[in-house]
Amino acid sequence: MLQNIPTGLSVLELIYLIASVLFILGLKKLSHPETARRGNILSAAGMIMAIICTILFHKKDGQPIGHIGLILLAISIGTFIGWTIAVKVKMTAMPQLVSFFNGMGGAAAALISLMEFPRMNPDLIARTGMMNGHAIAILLGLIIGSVSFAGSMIAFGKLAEKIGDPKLKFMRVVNLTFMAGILAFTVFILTQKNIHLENISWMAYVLLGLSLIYGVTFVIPIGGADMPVVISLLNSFTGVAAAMGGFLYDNQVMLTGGILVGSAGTILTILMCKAMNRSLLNVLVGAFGGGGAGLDKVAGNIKEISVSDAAVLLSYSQKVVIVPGYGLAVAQAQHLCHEMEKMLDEKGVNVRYAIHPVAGRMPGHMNVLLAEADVPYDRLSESDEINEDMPNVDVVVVIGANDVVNPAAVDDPSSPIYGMPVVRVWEAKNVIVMKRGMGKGYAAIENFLFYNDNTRMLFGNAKESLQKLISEIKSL
Amino acid sequence: MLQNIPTGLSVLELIYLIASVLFILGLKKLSHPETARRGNILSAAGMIMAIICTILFHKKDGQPIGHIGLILLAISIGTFIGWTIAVKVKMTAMPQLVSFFNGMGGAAAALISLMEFPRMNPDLIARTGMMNGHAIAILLGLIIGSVSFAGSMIAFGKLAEKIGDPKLKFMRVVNLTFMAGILAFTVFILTQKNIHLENISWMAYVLLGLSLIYGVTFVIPIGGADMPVVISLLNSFTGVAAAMGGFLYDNQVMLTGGILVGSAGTILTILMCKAMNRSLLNVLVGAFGGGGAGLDKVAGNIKEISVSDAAVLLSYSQKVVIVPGYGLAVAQAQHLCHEMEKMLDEKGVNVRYAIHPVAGRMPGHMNVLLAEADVPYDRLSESDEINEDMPNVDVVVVIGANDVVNPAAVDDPSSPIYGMPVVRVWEAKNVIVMKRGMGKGYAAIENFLFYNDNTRMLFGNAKESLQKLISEIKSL
Amino acid sequence: MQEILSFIYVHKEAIFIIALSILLGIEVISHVPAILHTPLMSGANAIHGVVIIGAIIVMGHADTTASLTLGFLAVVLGTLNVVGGFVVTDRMLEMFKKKK
Amino acid sequence: MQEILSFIYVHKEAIFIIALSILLGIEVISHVPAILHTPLMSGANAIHGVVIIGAIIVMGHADTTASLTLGFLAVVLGTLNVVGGFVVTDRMLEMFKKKK
Ligand SMILES: NC(=O)c1ccc[n+]([C@@H]2O[C@H](COP(=O)([O-])OP(=O)(O)OC[C@H]3O[C@@H](n4cnc5c(N)ncnc54)[C@H](OP(=O)(O)O)[C@@H]3O)[C@@H](O)[C@H]2O)c1
Ligand SMILES: NC(=O)c1ccc[n+]([C@@H]2O[C@H](COP(=O)([O-])OP(=O)(O)OC[C@H]3O[C@@H](n4cnc5c(N)ncnc54)[C@H](OP(=O)(O)O)[C@@H]3O)[C@@H](O)[C@H]2O)c1
Repeated sequence: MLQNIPTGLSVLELIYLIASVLFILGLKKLSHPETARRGNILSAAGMIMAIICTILFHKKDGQPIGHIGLILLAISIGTFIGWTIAVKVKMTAMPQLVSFFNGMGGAAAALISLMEFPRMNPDLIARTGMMNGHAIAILLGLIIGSVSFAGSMIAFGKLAEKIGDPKLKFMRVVNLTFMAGILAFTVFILTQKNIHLENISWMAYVLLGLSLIYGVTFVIPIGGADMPVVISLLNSFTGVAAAMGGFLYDNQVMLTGGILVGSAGTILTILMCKAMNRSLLNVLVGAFGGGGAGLDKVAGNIKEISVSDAAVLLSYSQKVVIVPGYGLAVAQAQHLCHEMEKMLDEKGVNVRYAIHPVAGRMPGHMNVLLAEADVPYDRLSESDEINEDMPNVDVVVVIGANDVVNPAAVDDPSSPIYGMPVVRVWEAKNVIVMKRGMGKGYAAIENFLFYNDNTRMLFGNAKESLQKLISEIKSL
Repeated sequence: MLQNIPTGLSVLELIYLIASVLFILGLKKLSHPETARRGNILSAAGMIMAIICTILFHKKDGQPIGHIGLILLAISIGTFIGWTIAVKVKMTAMPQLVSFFNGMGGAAAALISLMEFPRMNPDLIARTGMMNGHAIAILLGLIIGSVSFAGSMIAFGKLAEKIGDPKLKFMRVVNLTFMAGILAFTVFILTQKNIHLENISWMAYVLLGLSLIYGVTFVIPIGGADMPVVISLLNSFTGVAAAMGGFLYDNQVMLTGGILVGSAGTILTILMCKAMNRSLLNVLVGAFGGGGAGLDKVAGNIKEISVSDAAVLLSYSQKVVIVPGYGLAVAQAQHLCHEMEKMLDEKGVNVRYAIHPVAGRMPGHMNVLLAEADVPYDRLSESDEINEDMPNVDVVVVIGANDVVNPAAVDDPSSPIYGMPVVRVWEAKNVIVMKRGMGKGYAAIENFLFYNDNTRMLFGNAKESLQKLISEIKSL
Repeated sequence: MQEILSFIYVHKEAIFIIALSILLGIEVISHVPAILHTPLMSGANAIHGVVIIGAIIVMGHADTTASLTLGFLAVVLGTLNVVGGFVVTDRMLEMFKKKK
Repeated sequence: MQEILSFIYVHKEAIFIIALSILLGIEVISHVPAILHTPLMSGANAIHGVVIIGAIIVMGHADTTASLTLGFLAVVLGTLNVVGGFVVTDRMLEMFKKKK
C-alpha cells in the first residue's frame, strides 16, 4: 500500500499542510498592527503554492488535471480583472470592494456544488439514499455560497449607494418564511431514497434560486451603515461554503482555510458589534441604523462661533485635539483638515487627532481617511489615550463626529449607546463642533454635548467650514 | 459502508471529540488566574468521559474491551494511590510530585510501545520492512516515554533532595554519545527488511535500556534549582509519547491531547526560562545554578541593624513592603511572616507583599507559600505594581530574597541577570535585609544592594530573626 | 440518528480538523484591535478564496462543454476573490504603516 | 524519501491534526502570567495522562499473561498520572483563589 502512492500526491499533501499553516500564521500576524502586512503576504504565499501544486499534482482516479490551458486562461482573466479593480478603486470604496470579492468566492463555491450535484456517486446513493456526507456538503455549499453571493452583492450596492435602505417591517416575516422554506426543501432532498440523480437534478436549481432570493431579502432591510458587520458575517459564510468543498474533495487545505475564516469571521463580526456596543441580533434585525436628520426637541442653548473667532481661539491655544467622524468622510475634507493641522503646528500649537475605533462607517475608517491625506501616523492617538489628558486640552475640534463624542454613553444609562467608549471631549476647556446642522448621527439619538456651556457650534459642510477657517488662520 | 458501523464506535468518536475540545478549553482557562480552577475541572471531565467510554465502546477488529474487571481494579489502585499522595503531600513538595506523576505517564507510554512492538502486523512488515508509520510511532513512544520516565524520577529525587548536584563536566560528552547511540540504533531497527518480528523483539528492550540510561544522564548534571524547567520539558516529552499512542491506535483524543501538551509544554518551558532571563540551552547545559555560599570580595560597608531598632523602625512606619524569597521557603518562616504582618497592620501600618514571579524555586512559589500561611490574597502585589510606588515606601523588608532584588539587573549590563525584571527595593526610604550571612543567591552573583547607604542587614536564619522581631514589636 | 452517528465515525478526522480549526480561528482573532477590523476582514476574505482549488479540480476533470464553461466561470470568480482580496488588503495595510 | 512522502500521504489527516494541535497549544499558552506557570505545568501534566486510553486498549486486548501483567501496570501508572495530576493541580489552584 505504501509504495503505490505517486510522489506528486504526497508532495501535494505536504504543500497543502504548509499552506494551511501559512493561512493560520498569516491571520495571526494580520491581527497585530506591526506584522499585519507581512501576515497578508504569508497567506498569499500559501495560496499561490496551493494553486500551483494543485494544477501540477492533483489526480482524481489516477487522472491528472486536464484543460490546463483553459484553467490558466481563467486564472489570468481573474487576476487581471481582480488586480485592476483592486488597484484602481479609491481607498474610501474599500468596504464595498471587499464585499464584491467576497461575493465572487461565494459564487464560486455555489457553482462547484451545482456541478457536483449531478455527479454524485450512484452506488453511494443506492446504498444510503441522499442522506450522506457528500450530499450534505454539496447542498450546504450551494445554499451558503449563494446566500453569500447574493447578500454580498446587495451589501456592495448599498455601500456604493446604488441601493437605498427601504424601511420594510414585514421583511422579517418574509425572511423567516424563506429560511424555513430552504430548510424544509433541503431536508426533503436529503430524505430521498432509491432515486435516480437525473430525476432530481432540477432540485439543485430550485435550491439555488431560493438561496439567491434569500440572500437578497436577508440584506435588503439592514441599514447601509451596518454593512461592515453584514459583510463580515457573509465573509464567514463564504468560508464555510469553501470548507464544504474541502469536505467534498477530501481536501484539507480547503477545509482548514474555509473553517478558519468561518470561525475567525464569526468572532470578528461579534467584535465589530461589540465595538459599537450592540448585539449581532440587533444589527441584523435592525433596531436603529441609517441615521438621518433628527428633530431638535431639546430646549437648550446652542451657542455658535464665528469662523474668525474659531481661528483666533485655535491659533492661540497650546493643545488642540481634532476628533474626526463620519461627516469628515462624507465631506471628503481630510486634506483640508491636514492642512489646518499643519498650519497650527507651524504656529507652535500641539495638534493631535483622537481616533475613535468606530468613528465613520467601517472600523479603521478614520485611519484610512487620514492616511490618504498623509497625516503622520504619530499624530493619531487612540481615544482612550487622549481621554486621560483631556482636562489639559485647550480646544477640541469635532469635525463631523457625533455619536463618538456623545456624553450620554457615559452618564445616561437609558441611552442606547450607554456604555460605549467615547471621546470625552466635554472635559476639555473648549469644544468646537463642525457640522451642517442639528442632524443626528448613526445612532439617531440626541447629543447634549451641543448644549454644553463650553461647546460652540460652527455650522456648515465640513469642507467649506474648514476652507474658511484655513484662510482665516492664514490671515492672522 | 455507512450502515455497518456500530453505534458504540460512533459515540466513542463523538466523546473523543468532546474530550479533546475540553482539554483545549481547559488549558485555555488554566492560563487565566480567575478561571484556572474551572479549567482544570473541565479537562478532568473530558478525561473521565474518554476513559469510561473507551471501556464501554472501544472495539478492535470487532472485539470489545476484555478483562474489564481487572482494568477497573487497576484504575482503582491507581486512583487510590494517586489521590492519597496528591492530597497528603505538603504544598511545598508540589514540584517533585508533578515530576513523579509525569514520570508515571512516561512509563505508561513506554510500556504500551513495548507491548505493541512484537504485535506489529507481519503483513505490513513483509511489505514495507520496519520503515512504516506504525513502527516509527512505537519506537518514538518507547524512547521518549522512557527518557521522560527516567528523567522525571531523577528530577523528583533532586527536588526531594535525595539526589545531589554532582559537578560533572564530562557528562555533556556522555550525553551526546548516548543520544547519538539511540539515534543510530533506531535507524538500524527501522531499516530492517524481510525479518521476523520474533527475531528482533530483543531490540526493543535494548532501546528501552538505552533510553532509560539517557534519561538519567540527561538530568543528573542539571542543578536542582533548574528542575522546574526540566520538569516542564519532560512534561512536553510525555505529551509527545502519549500522542504516539494516538497515532498507533488511530485514536484522535490521544493524538490531540498529547500533541497539545507537547506544544504547550514546550512554550511553557521557554516562558519559564524567559522569566529567569536565561535561554533553554543555558539551563540544560548549565552555565550557572545551584547557588551556594559566595566569597565576599567586595570592599564595601555592610551596616547591620539590631532587632530592636528594626522593630521600632517598622512599627513607626506608614508603608511597609515585604519581599519574600527563597530563604523564606527554606526557613519555612511564612507563618511567622504573616504574624508580623498582622501585628504591624494592627498598629496601623500599611503592609503589602511584593511578589516577584520567579522568587523561590518554582513559578508562583511565593504565592503558594504565603497562601499556606493564610495571607490574604489582596495583600499580594506583583512586583511591577509595587515598583511604581516604591519611592513612597518607608521600609522594605527583604526576607531571604537575593537575586530578585539585585540592582545589577537594572544598572550593570555585564551582569548575567541584566534585564531581568526585579523589585526595585533600593528606591524605598529604608531597606532591611534578613538573611543568614553574605551567601549568594541562585544566580551566584554579588548583590550590591547590601552595601547601599539605606540598606541595613539583619543576619540570621529567617525563622529565628522573625521570631525575635515579633517579640520585640509585641513589647513595644 | 444512526445516520448522523455513522457520519461522525466515517468522517472523524475531518471533524477533528474542523473542530481544531474553529478553535484556532477564535483564538487567533480574539485580541485584534478595532482599527484592524477592516483589513482583517479583508484578509480573511482573501483566504476563503481557497475555494479556487475546488474550482480548479472541477474544471480539470470536466467532461462536457457545459461543465467546462461553468468550471471556467468558477475559476475566474475564485481568482477574483483571491487576487482582489489580497491586493485590497495590502493596499489597506499600506495606509496603516508608520510614515517617517 | 519516497517512504517519507508516502507516509505523509497515508497519514495526512493525522498530520493535519498534529499541526493544528501544535498551533493551538502555542496560541493558548503564550500569554500565561508567570505565577500560573507551575499550576499550568501540572495541569498539562494531567492531560497527557490521556495515555491511559492506550493502556486500557492494550490491556483490554491482551492475550498472554505477560501482556496482561504489563498492561495492568500501564493502566495503574496511567491512572496515577491522571488522578494525581488533576488533584495536585486543583490543590495548587485552591491556594490562588481569592479569600474573602
Ligand atoms: N466604524 C464602524 O465600523 C461603524 C460601522 C457601523 C456603524 N458605525 C456607527 O457609526 C457611528 C460613527 O460615529 P461618528 O461620530 O463618526 O458619526 P455619526 O455619529 O454618524 O455622526 C456624523 C455626523 O456628521 C455630520 N455630517 C454629515 N455630513 C456632514 C458634512 N458633509 N459636513 C459636516 N458634517 C456632516 C452629521 O450631522 P449633520 O447632519 O448635522 O451635518 C452627523 O451628525 C457610531 O454610532 C458607530 O457605532 C460605525
Ligand atoms: N521561581 C522559579 O521558577 C525559579 C526556578 C528556578 C530558578 N529560579 C531562580 O531562583 C532565584 C530566586 O531568587 P530569590 O531572590 O527568591 O532567591 P535567591 O536569589 O536564590 O536567594 C536566596 C537567599 O536566601 C538566603 N537564605 C537561604 N536560606 C535562608 C534561611 N534559612 N534564612 C534566611 N535566609 C536564607 C540566602 O542567603 P544566605 O545564604 O546568606 O542566607 C540566599 O542569598 C532567581 O535567580 C531565579 O531566577 C527561580
